[in-house]
Amino acid sequence: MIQLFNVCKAYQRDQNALNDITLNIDKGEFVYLTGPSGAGKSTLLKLLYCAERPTRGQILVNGRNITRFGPSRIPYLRRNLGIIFQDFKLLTRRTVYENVAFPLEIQGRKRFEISKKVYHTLKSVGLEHRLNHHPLQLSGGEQQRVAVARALVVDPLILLADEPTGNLDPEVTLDIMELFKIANARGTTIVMATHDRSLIHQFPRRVVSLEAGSLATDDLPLFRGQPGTTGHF
Amino acid sequence: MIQLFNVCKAYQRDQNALNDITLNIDKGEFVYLTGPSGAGKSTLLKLLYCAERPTRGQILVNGRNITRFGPSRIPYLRRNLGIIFQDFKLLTRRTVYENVAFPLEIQGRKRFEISKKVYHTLKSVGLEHRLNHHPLQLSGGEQQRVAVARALVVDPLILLADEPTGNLDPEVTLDIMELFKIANARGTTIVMATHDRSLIHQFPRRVVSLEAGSLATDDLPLFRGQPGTTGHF
Amino acid sequence: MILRAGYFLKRALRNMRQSPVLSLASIGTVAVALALLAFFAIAVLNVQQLTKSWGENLAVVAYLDDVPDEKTIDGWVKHIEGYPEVATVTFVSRQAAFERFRKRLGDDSDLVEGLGPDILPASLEITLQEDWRNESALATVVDRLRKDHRFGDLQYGQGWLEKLEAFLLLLRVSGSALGGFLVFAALVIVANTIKLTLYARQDELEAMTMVGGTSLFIKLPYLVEGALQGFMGGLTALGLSFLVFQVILQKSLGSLLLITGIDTIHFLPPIWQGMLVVGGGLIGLLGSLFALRKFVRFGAS
Amino acid sequence: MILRAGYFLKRALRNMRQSPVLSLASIGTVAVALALLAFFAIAVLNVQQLTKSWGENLAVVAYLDDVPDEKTIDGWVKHIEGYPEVATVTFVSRQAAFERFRKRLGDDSDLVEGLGPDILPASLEITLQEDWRNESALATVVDRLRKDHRFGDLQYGQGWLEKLEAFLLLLRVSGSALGGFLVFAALVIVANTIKLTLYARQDELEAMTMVGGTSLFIKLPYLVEGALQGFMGGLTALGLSFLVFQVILQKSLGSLLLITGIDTIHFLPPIWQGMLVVGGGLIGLLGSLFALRKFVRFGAS
Ligand SMILES: Nc1ncnc2c1ncn2[C@@H]1O[C@H](COP(=O)(O)OP(=O)(O)OP(=O)(O)O)[C@@H](O)[C@H]1O
Ligand SMILES: Nc1ncnc2c1ncn2[C@@H]1O[C@H](COP(=O)(O)OP(=O)(O)OP(=O)(O)O)[C@@H](O)[C@H]1O
Ligand SMILES: [Mg+2]
Ligand SMILES: [Mg+2]
Repeated sequence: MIQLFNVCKAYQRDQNALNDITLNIDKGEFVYLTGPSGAGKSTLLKLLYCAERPTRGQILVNGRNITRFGPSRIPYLRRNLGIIFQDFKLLTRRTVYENVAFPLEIQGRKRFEISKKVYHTLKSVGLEHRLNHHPLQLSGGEQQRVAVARALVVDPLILLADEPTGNLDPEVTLDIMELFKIANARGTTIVMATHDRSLIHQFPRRVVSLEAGSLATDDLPLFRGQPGTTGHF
Repeated sequence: MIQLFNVCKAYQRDQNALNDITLNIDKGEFVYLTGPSGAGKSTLLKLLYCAERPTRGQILVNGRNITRFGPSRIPYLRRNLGIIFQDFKLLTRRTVYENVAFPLEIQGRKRFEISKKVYHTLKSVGLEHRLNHHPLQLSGGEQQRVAVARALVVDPLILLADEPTGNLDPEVTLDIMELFKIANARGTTIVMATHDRSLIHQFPRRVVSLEAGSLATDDLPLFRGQPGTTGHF
Repeated sequence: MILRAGYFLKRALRNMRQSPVLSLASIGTVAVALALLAFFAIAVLNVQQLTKSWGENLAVVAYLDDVPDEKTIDGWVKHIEGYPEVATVTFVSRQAAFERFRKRLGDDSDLVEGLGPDILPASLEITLQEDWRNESALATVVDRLRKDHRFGDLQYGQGWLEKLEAFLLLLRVSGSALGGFLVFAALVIVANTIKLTLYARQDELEAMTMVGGTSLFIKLPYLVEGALQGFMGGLTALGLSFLVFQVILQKSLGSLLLITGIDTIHFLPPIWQGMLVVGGGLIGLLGSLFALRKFVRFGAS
Repeated sequence: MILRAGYFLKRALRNMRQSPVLSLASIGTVAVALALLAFFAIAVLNVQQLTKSWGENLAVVAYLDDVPDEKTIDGWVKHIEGYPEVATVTFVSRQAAFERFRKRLGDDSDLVEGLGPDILPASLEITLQEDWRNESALATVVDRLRKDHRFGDLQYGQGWLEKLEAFLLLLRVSGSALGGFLVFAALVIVANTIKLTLYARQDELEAMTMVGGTSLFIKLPYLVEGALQGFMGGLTALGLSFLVFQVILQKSLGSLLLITGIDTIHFLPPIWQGMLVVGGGLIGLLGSLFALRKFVRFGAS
């Protein structure tokens, strides 16, 4: 589903934010992306949704080489993705309802279908009573949950989640993880960047860890504690 | 140092975000503020730095009743506070250095004094190599550390930190907590909103927890596990 | 896409309601810029009217050495009126010419006292049709008359006509230069204003590109919004200029205008009014289109 | 605070460098608005010049029934030149008057052929000083001359003067109305533009209030920035209008102007040039000041 071949990304000349990453994620996998602050997790995700271009290397998503996608093809790629941004990127002048409905409107879904799906998804993240609020009227955790709902509402092929639980208390975090597991069971491939080690302990899955832009470990849950190599496949 | 008397805050008519809070925090205390997402933690902090006004009740900070502070006195209150915002509120068009230097410039400090302090503080959060970057060129965790540095650089009387470690990996989180402890030892009163239970376990301090806008528990670390009453003092 | 026109219109209207400051700022700017244009147009229009009435005085005078009988004169008049360039032909008798001369002398009229009307010749005064009021048509008419031999003594204000033509050309050239600059200024200002409103919303535009919006889907509501704002600006400009026209030009300056010899001044004709409003919409649309190029980006730079 | 003027200036300059789009947009808008003002001022100035030269023709003519010797005439001239309202007094002999009359008749001049120069009287032509060129001053002078008995036959263009006065008043009133509206439009547009630039930066302004900036400390760089942008806009407008003046008005229209009788047209005098630039700065400053009221808030609503 997602393949990276010798991918490098340098924002500035001599500083590689990502360093020769080769990685393969199969359809239906659930992968944690960890590593210290500034290791390159968000950069890796940005490459996958074409917000940044790799300096070197090739990236295949769903069998397509997205490395040279232009502005006309990027939107159609992103429609197959559910993305939770580290800084949420909500539309501040629209209500919670409109924010979550937006990706469905883009796809041209019918009005009643949209309202049903949006309500259902907002309820699953516990925000059905905040429908008509604007994002800036919500608490940090509530905003994050709106971002989660917006990513999940489209039943994405791939879910890219950048620290989706950083602003959530442990109980709500568990609820969100349940949602991810349900989506995963339905076939959605999930890549989730997180710092939360207790979460990884509670829901053990494959863990890819970065360190200063390089792949450090790539552990399947069965072999936890035993460092694997980059090429686990 | 901080006293709240029967404070209520309602953003909308019939929904109290804070409900009859009475609380006393002494000089030099270190208080965790916890509670589920949307419980009112950020609201409570906002009242303390006058970004919101209480609907009812009185608030005293450093002996002054700030409930009716106007636009001419608020800046001088804020200069005595170090504030870490949940959404950082960095100046995106200024460099990391300028962001951290800004509160010192406001106070009219000398140029060489500013540069020394800023460099020292950025080094303590591990960002001395990012001096000339702009916030949007930083990772989420790096931005958060800039926000921490900006709050600490003024040696504040009170530190109000709203989930200051939400985007940080466990190692960096410990470094930041060390900085807080040092500031606390120097006399800074600290109120820190957090979801991170393992942090509270590692650095046990007084824990005030909110639930749906009301004070739920107020535990001193010595009596942990034994629910206290609102008036622990 | 056609079925969803309502969606984009609704979004545009909601956008405007949600940030009234931005909307009012750009509507106001368009209105002020277009009101300036309207005032300018009113001025040009009325000056043109004035110069047109000057042009009516443009004539050829054929002096008659001998005055034939009325029938002959009538024949000549008919003949000359048959020329394609000619509008009217008027016979001026010796008596009438002398009267006019005395009036022209004004306060000096006592100078011709005692002189008889026969010192001035009779004449035929020939005016040209509007389309033919220029130097070359005049020359044609004069040539033809001269060939006729009956009219030897022809007088026509060459120098004066040249001056009038130059003046009209000057008015037209400088008028369209200033007018063009005004249109350009309005366009720059409106495009700038809309660019700035989009600048204020660039986070929103970025967020929309990030969840899969196509360029067109994202841009359309802003294009509609720009066009609407331009349209409203145009309407406001029309109202404003009409108000100023009514209150200041017609009422307060009315008596002054009468004294200077301009009897009525006109407001913009309906077609121009329509163009002002439609033009406002167009400017708004183009302004948004231009500004959006810069702000809708899809990351991957 | 005084010692830190450099700080605010530096910040303002850095702000402008960091968001060139915003800066160029507002500088451009100010420039275009002020260039319009400048063109308008040039037009008004030159029309005023023209009407002034018309006004110079304003004169009283005292006809002399008998022509005395030169010494007496010199005495009279000196005497009348002593009147406070009078600018010049010129003696026109019979011969000169006749010559002029013949010229005035133009193509009709053959009509006076054979008549001697003695049909016209000699006269004293009296022009008024600039400040006194109005109906009442004229009446005063005429009255005084009339009491003198030596000058019975006085001629002065009452009706014409009235018309000229009305026309000048019309020009002045409509000119200052349009000019006032232009200044107002420039102010609205510039204030709007600056408001929009601040709108685009409201996150920044909020962040600054949150870490203890006083209202003044936060606003000053933006005020300086607004003033600088206005100033630069004013300079650009000056350059632009000078260019247009040189290339279009002087070169291309030069020959046309000569034909219509306007010999030279003038650019803005230095003081007005200064006012344009300083005015630009002031507009920018006021615009920022006005806009900042809305955007610098300290939370606690
Ligand atoms: N636009 C940019 N320009 C320059 N450098 C950048 C840019 N974005 C990121 N970086 C740098 O690239 C490195 C990796 O950033 P990235 O955001 O991928 O880290 P991360 O692993 O997501 O960290 P965090 O856990 O703190 O979010 C960081 O050192 C950061 O400073
Ligand atoms: N500006 C606002 N207008 C209306 N409601 C608001 C506003 N700000 C916050 N609220 C509501 O008040 C409640 C408390 O919000 P607050 O931000 O204090 O929560 P919190 O405890 O900080 O939560 P989190 O852990 O998610 O940050 C929430 O339900 C939120 O929706
Ligand atoms: Mg990140
Ligand atoms: Mg919060």
